[in-house]
Parts: sequence; structure tokens; C-alpha cells
Amino acid sequence: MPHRHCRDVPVLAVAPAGPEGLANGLWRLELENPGFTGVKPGQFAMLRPPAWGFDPLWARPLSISRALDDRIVFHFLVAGRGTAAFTRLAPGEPVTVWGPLGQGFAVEPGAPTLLVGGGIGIAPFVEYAATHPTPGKLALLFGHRPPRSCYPYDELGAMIAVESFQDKTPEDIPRFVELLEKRIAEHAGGLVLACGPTPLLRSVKNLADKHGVRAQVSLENRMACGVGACLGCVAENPEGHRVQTCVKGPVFWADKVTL
Amino acid sequence: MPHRHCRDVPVLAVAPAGPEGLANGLWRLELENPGFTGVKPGQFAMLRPPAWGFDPLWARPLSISRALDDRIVFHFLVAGRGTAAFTRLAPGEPVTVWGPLGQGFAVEPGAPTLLVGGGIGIAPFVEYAATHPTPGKLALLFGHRPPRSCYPYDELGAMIAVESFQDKTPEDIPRFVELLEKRIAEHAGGLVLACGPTPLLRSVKNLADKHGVRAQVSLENRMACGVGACLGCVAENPEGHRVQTCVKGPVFWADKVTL
Amino acid sequence: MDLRVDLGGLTLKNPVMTASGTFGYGLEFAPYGDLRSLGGIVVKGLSLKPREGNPVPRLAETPSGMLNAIGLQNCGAERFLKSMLPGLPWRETPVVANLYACDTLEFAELAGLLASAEGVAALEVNISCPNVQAGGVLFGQDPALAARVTEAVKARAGSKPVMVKLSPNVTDIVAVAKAVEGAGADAISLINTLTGMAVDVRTRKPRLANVVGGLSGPAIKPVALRCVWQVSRAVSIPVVGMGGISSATDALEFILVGAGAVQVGTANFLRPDFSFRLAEELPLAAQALGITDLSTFRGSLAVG
Amino acid sequence: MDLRVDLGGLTLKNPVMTASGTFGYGLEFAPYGDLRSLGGIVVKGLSLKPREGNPVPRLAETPSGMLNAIGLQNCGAERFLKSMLPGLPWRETPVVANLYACDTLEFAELAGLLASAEGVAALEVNISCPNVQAGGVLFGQDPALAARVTEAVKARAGSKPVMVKLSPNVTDIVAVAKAVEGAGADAISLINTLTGMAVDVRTRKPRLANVVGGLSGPAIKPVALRCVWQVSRAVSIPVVGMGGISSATDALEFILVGAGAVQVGTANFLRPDFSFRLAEELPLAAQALGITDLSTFRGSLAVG
Ligand SMILES: Cc1cc2nc3c(=O)[nH]c(=O)nc-3n(C[C@H](O)[C@H](O)[C@H](O)COP(=O)(O)OP(=O)(O)OC[C@H]3O[C@@H](n4cnc5c(N)ncnc54)[C@H](O)[C@@H]3O)c2cc1C
Ligand SMILES: Cc1cc2nc3c(=O)[nH]c(=O)nc-3n(C[C@H](O)[C@H](O)[C@H](O)COP(=O)(O)OP(=O)(O)OC[C@H]3O[C@@H](n4cnc5c(N)ncnc54)[C@H](O)[C@@H]3O)c2cc1C
Ligand SMILES: Cc1cc2nc3c(=O)[nH]c(=O)nc-3n(C[C@H](O)[C@H](O)[C@H](O)COP(=O)(O)O)c2cc1C
Ligand SMILES: Cc1cc2nc3c(=O)[nH]c(=O)nc-3n(C[C@H](O)[C@H](O)[C@H](O)COP(=O)(O)O)c2cc1C
Ligand code: FES
Ligand code: FES
Repeated sequence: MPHRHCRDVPVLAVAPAGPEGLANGLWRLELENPGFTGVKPGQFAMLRPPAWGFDPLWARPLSISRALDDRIVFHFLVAGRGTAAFTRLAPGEPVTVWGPLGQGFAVEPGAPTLLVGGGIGIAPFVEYAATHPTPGKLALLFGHRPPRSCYPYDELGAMIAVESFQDKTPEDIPRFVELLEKRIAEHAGGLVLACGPTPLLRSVKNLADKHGVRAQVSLENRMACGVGACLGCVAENPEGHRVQTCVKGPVFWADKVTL
Repeated sequence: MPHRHCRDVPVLAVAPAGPEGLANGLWRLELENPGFTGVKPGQFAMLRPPAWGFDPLWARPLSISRALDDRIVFHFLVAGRGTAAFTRLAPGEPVTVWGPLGQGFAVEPGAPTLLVGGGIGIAPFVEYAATHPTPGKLALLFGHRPPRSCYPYDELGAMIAVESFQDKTPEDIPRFVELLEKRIAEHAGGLVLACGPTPLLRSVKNLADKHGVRAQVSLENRMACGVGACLGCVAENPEGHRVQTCVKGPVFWADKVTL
Repeated sequence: MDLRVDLGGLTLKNPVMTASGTFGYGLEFAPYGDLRSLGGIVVKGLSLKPREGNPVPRLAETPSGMLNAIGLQNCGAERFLKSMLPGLPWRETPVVANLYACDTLEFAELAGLLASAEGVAALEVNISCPNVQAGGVLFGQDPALAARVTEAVKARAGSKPVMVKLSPNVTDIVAVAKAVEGAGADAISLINTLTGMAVDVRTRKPRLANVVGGLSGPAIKPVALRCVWQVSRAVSIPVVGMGGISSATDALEFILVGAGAVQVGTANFLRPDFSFRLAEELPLAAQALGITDLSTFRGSLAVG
Repeated sequence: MDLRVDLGGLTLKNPVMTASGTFGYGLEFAPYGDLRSLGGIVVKGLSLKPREGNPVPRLAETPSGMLNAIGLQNCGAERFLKSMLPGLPWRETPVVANLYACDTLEFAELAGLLASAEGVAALEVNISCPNVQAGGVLFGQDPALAARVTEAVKARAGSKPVMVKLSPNVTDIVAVAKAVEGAGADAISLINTLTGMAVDVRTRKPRLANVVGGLSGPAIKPVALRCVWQVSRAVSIPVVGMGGISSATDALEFILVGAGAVQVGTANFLRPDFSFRLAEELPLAAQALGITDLSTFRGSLAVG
């Protein structure tokens, strides 16, 4: 039985990420570590402040961005009511947290590994780079719209080779995809790991397929339970079976999931 | 048309009342004045922080304890979810407020007037004493369980003659009622105004009747709208008609309401 | 944006109406906004004789909702026509009288009385009030009875449009809707409250003196949307949607599934200026979504 | 406090069960508590053949509630018996199989298969699932059909108790309850979800691929309490209550209106240790209220 926990832990800190985080709705949240050990980067936790009452009803899934002895760190984008409510948490306030959940990214010490982060999809790669046995093999390609300072990009840059691309206009997107293709092609024989919006994951899947590179993608399906029980978060696999993203994913081999 | 307002105003301060307020669930809340003028002591406001979402659903009624040019002050007891949520308000956070609502207490400059406050029922008498044209005619009899410092008792004492009685055991209650009867009897020809738990109001009504003293009581019926529309808060009058406490009350002449 | 709506002969300047029983007789809300800005005002359910309603407690708060068992306390139709209606801006904003009675004869008499008043623009027939023991529930839960009441009211309503208000506490709401359409209803409004209950484990008593009551508010919005969608696809008369509407987006959701207009109920208790704000915000919210015309947006839900 | 309950032959050590479809096959929750501490485990609805269920989106959040249209995705009864059941502590905590089928023959076959497994303590017949187009809805909404399914299942269930799970989407739930009691049901569980809908005004599409879905969670608790109260007064077999239970007080409310035991559904999503905590807290909450014996408290609501 994997070690999982459900605990009420206090908020240690919550703040906009960088000087432009507030305007762009990008935040950083630190909670006391509820007992998470052996976290696999790419795994996530479900978070729910009891003060929510019943509205919003569900916990919200966030990727574990750092798991330290004393605390766990998340990076999040204000997408709606739940994440907006996270920004109003006060230090010391309890949050019910369960995890670590799901399958993390593959770690292959010998393989040149390209990390592709789209926007807040960069979050799990902080822990990935920090715990990878051979960080020299890692490179990050980061696509984003808000300024880079809103993301843990520099934190990653301190550990591994990083490269970023800012989408400012719709025309930038095909140019980003071109760059993406180039980098994926360069990783033939290696590994590509992606986290971000579905169109990005789709590009990664197709390009990896085209260039014969093994790739994993992390899905952000809507979740209610996070533990495989509600069957709400299913993704489809090529055989037409529907599998729970929360337990069989969120990280899937790109050729084992229909996007 | 009376001047009423519904506005979102910021919290100026919220804090336990005195050193023992926290332990006893007694708090003081200050909001920016939403435009209330000509408040009649005994009137109330409905309060609802938009951050509640839909749970709790209803606003909560609180007596206006002070109406100043720049702010309005409430004193409240943590009775359940809504009032507990009031204690977690942060300065600057908006609260939707409407009022001033209902009928206030009679003001008769020439009449010796006894104010009877039971616990947090003391709240409206602060404004009453502060705005009364002849405060020398006023006396307060205050019954309470938590320490006096949890209430605006000293604030009242600075303005008018006050006297308090602490219920520590069930046996204290009949002794308080004895004292109450004495004071009511002393006010023959005057006026008795009461706010507090229903059993207290019932005693005041019966004793006032017995001694032929005119009396008013302020009811705390459960309210949803506060404006006379939902018909949820009705009190019964001696003719068997059901009338809205929020518009015909909360202050009723004691002989015009069934308790 | 042209916000006008025609509800089977009743023309509103915008689709925002107030729901019966949640907006008093209208005047209670005058301090909080301009009644003339509303699309329509549906007043508290009226009966032939004044009624004192149920004993207290009549209300209970529930998760994102509330229960009520008011028991149709009202001042009676005559008093309403004489003392309340003249104070309402009925020339600018249609006033709809909501009718409650315990048998078809009474319904007919009430309809005749109310329809004859110049200031009453239309009638809304409450066949679904779950709070009163006798009558109400049964009419709304049986298509044949619902049709009979509709016919009785229509026969006495003269030229005034008749809207029939349906209960969601049925196995097949479409059957009831078709029955009242067949009986001549000019429009249908829905939903009335769901029958519910709340209890207090401390006192071991029901939280409502009437034991059961009607559930309303955001909690029931999903049920309401489903009913409006099912009914508006099945009938060809206009449908007025309600149940938990608490934002401009909510109102647009009801229009998207087919409602001609909407009624605001419980949200009037969240803040007394709610309906006025909604009337103001609705066109802005529509514009923000790129909706240029409510009539093409209406019922445009893309299914399958 | 003696917490044992007898549900028509099924004995539970305490009244806290998990509701079908919200607790997976049980093992998903093993990391968060001791499955043996629960009164009973009702597993995800099982059909004869594995089912892939509905396309996504299958879930939508609503005020204090949620909609689901899973479409009964499940691994099939055989796979459950072979691969899942052996992992459950069925000797210590009764495992109840929830049955879903599209006709009475299939129900009977499924009942035979599941009842013959030693680890299955009882059967719960889902005649009320509103998510699947064919079958489900109709059985639960018609007393005669409900009775036929009950008979068919009973005939093949051998000595295993049969609990029939009712839908609230009916005009008269008591009629359905009496029909299944008459057909031999050993117990009744209720309520299943209310049929609801949610839409997105931006995309103009339903929020569920299936358009309509089942509403559950705290929002529906008032409706559930009312149904349990009505049914438990009308039948003489035990009633298992559910619908929005999210605290020990909620569970006691259902017992107060007459439930023998309760099931926890949506609250399992609020935190995965919810049911374990409830089993622990229930006796403490009861004691705090001065309840010394659940059986005298049960159904003791003081009415009128
Ligand atoms: C495994 C996993 C890991 C995640 N990690 C992170 C992270 O590290 N940082 C981060 O910022 N976000 C992350 N997300 C996404 C995050 O969970 C959602 O943004 C959040 O749940 C939205 O909640 P809300 O209440 O703010 O928005 P809501 O008000 O609930 O919804 C706002 C809008 O977003 C849509 N939406 C909400 N949730 C999702 C979803 N999961 N997928 C697609 N659409 C959705 C809604 O339909 C709606 O249109 C992750 C999601 C998953 C499943
Ligand atoms: C006109 C008026 C003026 C008031 N002024 C004050 C004031 O100045 N200071 C103050 O502390 N309180 C005042 N109250 C009472 C206050 O409104 C309630 O205590 C509050 O609404 C309780 O909300 P809650 O969410 O904390 O409790 P809930 O969780 O809603 O309820 C807790 C318990 O209290 C009961 N309850 C809740 N509200 C009432 C009520 N109004 N009457 C009787 N029982 C109730 C509930 O049934 C429940 O058992 C006033 C009430 C009215 C009607
Ligand atoms: C306090 C209260 C009183 C009501 N009285 C009536 C009534 O007299 N006649 C009627 O047809 N509906 C009545 N209703 C039902 C509402 O008009 C409306 O159908 C229902 O509340 C659902 O809408 P909502 O969720 O927006 O409140 C009442 C509802 C409430 C909450
Ligand atoms: C995601 C989900 C799946 C469900 N699946 C089933 C099912 O397979 N069989 C069944 O009888 N009920 C099913 N239900 C209904 C629940 O068992 C329960 O009756 C309902 O949710 C009401 O209880 P609650 O409000 O506590 O959730 C499901 C409910 C949910 C939320
Ligand atoms: S979120 Fe419930 S199964 Fe994945
Ligand atoms: S609170 Fe609504 S009528 Fe008094």
C-alpha cells in the first residue's frame, strides 16, 4: 500500500509570485508538510480549506512543486472560484490535504530529458529538477504568456538548462511549436515530459510520435475525489478504455492516451 | 419613503470585546457607515459578506449599537456559523449591509425610562443612551452570564445610571427577576424597554402588565430578508394576526405581541 | 440590445421578473431600487380571503438553499387590489398576480376578480405550492387536474394572459406542461420549490412547524435548469424559468436552455437590490459573452 | 453505546455505510482509514458486462452539490468478484453489491451471480440510476416495474438480503416504497440523485456530455430527509438513508427521521477519510446529545 495521507495542515505562506504575480493571477502557496515522503515529481495533492463550507464543494488538485521535510510548495494560477479562494487563505489557517496522488514522471538517469512546461504547467518540474539524479541531462523549454517572473522559472534555471518563449500574439504560437519540434527532434533516443494546456500536450504527443521520441504528458482533467473512486476524471486510452486520470495519471505515456 | 440603503462597505475593525471576549464569544464589529442617517435606536441592519458564496445563504441581523458619521458599530455573540464567520472578517473586506431596518424604541424625553438588557441584548441601548435627549431619565438594568467586560456596559455607564446582575447559577435567575420586578415597579408612569432572550422579554411583559407600566420588547426572530417580504419572521399579535418582526418590530409594545 | 420579451401576450421590457413570495407586494423593495427598471413584478400568492399562514418557525437555512413553509399568508386579493396595487408603477412595469386557491371554483372566482383590475397585467396560477395541506400539491402533480384549473382560470381571465406555474415534485413534468398548454395556458413558469425537510437533533423536532416545506435557492438550480430545458423543448408557449438564479450568468443559463424570461426568488434575500442589479447587469453580461440578441441566444444550447 | 443495526437480515456493527459509486470498490480508500471500522461498504454499481460509461465531462460542481453522469462505468460483476472482493475485509465488514441492469432478466442473472459469492453480504438494487438512457429511470419511477425487478432479484438472491434503492424523481415515493416492500424487499435505501443539469453560457454547451446528470451532496439533504421520513413511516422494513450526509449531525438527522442506517456519498469526496471519521464520531456526537441508545432515538422525531 503506498503511503498516502489526509491531514489538516496550516498555511505557512501564500503570496503572489513575483512583482507581477498579483496582476496575472499567479501565486505561490506553502503548507506544512502533512507527512508526504517519497513524492514522485508529477504527483499532486488535493487541497480543501474547511472554511469553504460546502461551496465550493470539491477540493482542488495542484501539482506538488516542492516537497521539503517541513513544507510542501504549490504554484497556482487563479482559474476560478477555488483558486481565487486559495489567495485569501491566511497563514495558520487549516487546509485539508491528501496525497501524494497519481503517477509521477519517468526518471531515467541516462536519458537526455526535455521538460516542456506550458504556463503554470511548469510547477511539477521544480521538484523534478531538484530531485533528479543527473540534472545535467535535463533541459526545460518553457512557453508562457504572463512575464517569466510570475513562474518558478529562475528557480529551475538555477538547477538545469532552461529556455523560455513568451506568446504575446496568436502568431507566436506556431513559432513556439516550431521551436518545440526542433527541441523534441534533438531528444531522439531521450525522453520528453510535458505539462500544460491540452493543445500543447497534443503538439508534444504528435511531434514526439513523428520523431519517434518517447514522451509523457500530464493531464489536468477535472477531479472530484483524486483517489480513483468517482470516475469523473477519466481519460481515454487508444483501446477505448476509460481510465482514471487521478490514479493511472495524471502523467501518461503520450502513446497510451487519447488527447 | 424612509431612507434605506444597501451597500458593500469595508470592515474597519473586528475584535473580541475585552480581554475575556474571545473565550466567551463576544465581539465588536465596525463597518464603514453605508449612508445610514437618522437611525432610531433599536433598529437593526442585515449583514452579509459576499465571500460567503451561498453557504451560509442568509444575511444575519444585528442591532445597530452605534451609528456615527463615518462608521457603524455592532456588538455580537457567536451563536452559530454566520456569527462565527463574522469573527474571521479581515479589515477592508467588503460586507453587504442594508438598513436601517424596523421600528426603534420609543423615546419619551419626559418619562423615567428603564432599559433592560439581557446579555448581548444590551447592544441597541448604547445608541439609545448616546442619542437620548434626557439621559438623566435613563437607567439600565443589565443581566448577563459572561463577565461584564465582554459587553459595552462601561460605555453605557459613562452616559447613564447602570446596574448589573450576573447569573452564575440557575438559582440566580429568580433573584434577577425579583430585582427586575422592583425596578419595573419603580417605573410606574414611566417606560420600560427590553432587549434580550425571550424568557427575559416574557418576564418584562408580565411584570410590566402586573404593575401597569408601559413596556416595549425587542424580538430576535429568525430573518431571511429583513424587509418584510419573506414573511418568515412573523410574530403573533393578540388579535391572532401574524406580523413581520422585521418591519412592524423588532421593537413591539409588550401588550401588542404574544411571546 | 433589445431586451423585450413577449410572454404569450404579456410584453416585458426586459426578462427580469421577481418570483412570487420573495418580493412581497413589491413596495417593500422600493427603497433599494427603481421598480420601473424591472421586467415584471410577480406579487406574493393571493387568495380570495386573507390568510394568516402557518405557525413559526416557517424558515430554515440549508446548504446553499432554504426551506419555507409560509403557508401562503397574504392580505387577500381585494385588499391587494385596493391598497397595494395603486402604489405600484404598474403602467411602467407589468404586475403579475399569483393565484392560490383550494378548488377550481375558487380559482375561477379569484381569476375573475384579479383579471378585472386594470393594474394587473397577467395571472400566474400556483398549482404547485407544496406548503398548504389541502389542494395545491394535488393540482400540480396530476396533469388532468392541472388542466382543469388552467381552463377554469382562462375562462375568467378575459384578455389577460395566464401563466401556469409548475411543481418539480413530479415524475414527469413534461406531461403536466403539455396538459396545461392543451388547456389554454399562455405561458408556463417553473419551477416552484422542491419538497424538503429539516430537523433539529437537539430538540428532536422539525425545523419547520409545518414539518415539510419548499426548498429554494442556488441548491436547486440544477433541477430547475433541467425542468426548463425539458419543458421548453416540449411545448410551444413561452416558458419563464426560475430556481436559484443568483447572478446574471445564472439568468443567461436559463435563457440558454429555453426560458423567455426569468424570475428571481431567494436571491432577493441575499441583498434587497438584487433584482434591480440583475436587470442592469444582464445586458452587460450578455454583451461580454458576445451575445448581440437575446432571441437568437434563447434556447441555443448545443446538445449532442 | 450499542451501535449494531439489523437491516432485514444484514447486521452492521455500526450504521455508517458508504454509498454506491462514491467509494469505488472500497480499496481506493484503504490508505485513509481502516475499512473494518465501517458499518458496511456498498460498492460501485455492477453490471453483468463491463461498461465504459459516458464520455467526459461527467462531473459538474454546483452550489453545495455536484452533478454526475458517469454512466455506470464498472468492471463487471465477474471481475469484481474475482479481483476486487478478495481484497476487501468482507468477513469483518459486510460488502453490499449494488446491481444495475437494463431488464428484469439481466437483473435476475446478476443477482444470482453476486448472491452466490460468499463475500457479498447483501444486494442493493439500483432501480433509480438517472444517468443511463435505457432502463434505470423507468424501473424506479413506476411502482409496478419496481416491484417486478424486486421480485426478480429476490427470486435469485437466496438467503442474501435484498435492499432496493429508490429514486426521488417521482411524484409519490411512498407508492414505490410500498410496491417494493410488497414485492419482498428486505430493506429500502434512499435517495438516489435528483435529475439535474448544468450549462456553460460561454460555450453554449451542457457541462455534462450526457446533458443531464444526477445531483448529489449537501444541496439535496432536505429532499432526502423528507423522503426518508415519508417512507420510513409508510413501510415496516428497515430504511437506509442518504443524500448529502456530511457530518455526524447529518447522520443523526437521518436516524431521527427513521433511518436504520445511513450511507455516505458525495462527502467521501470532501476528504477521503470522511466515512472513517464519521464512524468514529457518530457515537460521540450521539452521547453529546444525551442519546444513550440509537434504537430509541431512531424515528423519534416529535411531530405536531
Ligand atoms: C493533477 C492536476 C494538477 C494540477 N496542478 C496545478 C498546478 O500545479 N497549478 C495550477 O495552477 N493548476 C493546477 N491544476 C489545475 C487546477 O486544479 C484548476 O485550475 C483548478 O481546479 C480550478 O479550480 P477553480 O475553482 O479555480 O476553477 P473553477 O471555478 O472550478 O473553474 C474555472 C474554469 O476552469 C475550468 N476548470 C476547472 N478545473 C479544471 C480542470 N482541472 N481542467 C480543466 N478545466 C478546468 C472550469 O470548467 C471553468 O471553466 C491541476 C489540475 C490537475 C488535475
Ligand atoms: C432584529 C435582530 C437584532 C439582533 N441583534 C443582535 C445583536 O446586536 N447582537 C447579536 O449578537 N445578535 C443579534 N441578533 C441575533 C443574531 O441575528 C443571531 O444570533 C444570528 O443571526 C445567528 O446566526 P448564526 O449563523 O451565528 O447562527 P446559526 O448557525 O444560524 O444558528 C445557531 C442557532 O441559533 C438559532 N438562531 C439563529 N438565529 C436566531 C434568531 N434570530 N433567533 C432565534 N434563534 C436563532 C438557530 O436556530 C440555531 O439553533 C439579532 C437578531 C435580530 C432578529
Ligand atoms: C419565502 C418564499 C415564499 C414563496 N411563496 C410563493 C407563493 O406565494 N407563490 C408561489 O407561486 N411561489 C412561491 N414561492 C416560490 C418561488 O416563487 C420560486 O418558485 C421558488 O422559490 C424557486 O425560485 P428561487 O430558487 O429563485 O427562490 C415562494 C418561495 C419562497 C422562498
Ligand atoms: C459520482 C457518483 C456516482 C454514483 N454512482 C452510483 C451507482 O453506481 N449506483 C447507485 O445506486 N448510486 C450511485 N450514486 C448515487 C449515490 O450512491 C447516492 O445515492 C447519492 O449520491 C446521494 O447521496 P450523497 O448526496 O451523499 O452523495 C452515485 C453518486 C455519485 C456522486
Ligand atoms: S477524481 Fe475521482 S476518479 Fe479521479
Ligand atoms: S425577515 Fe423577511 S419578512 Fe421579516
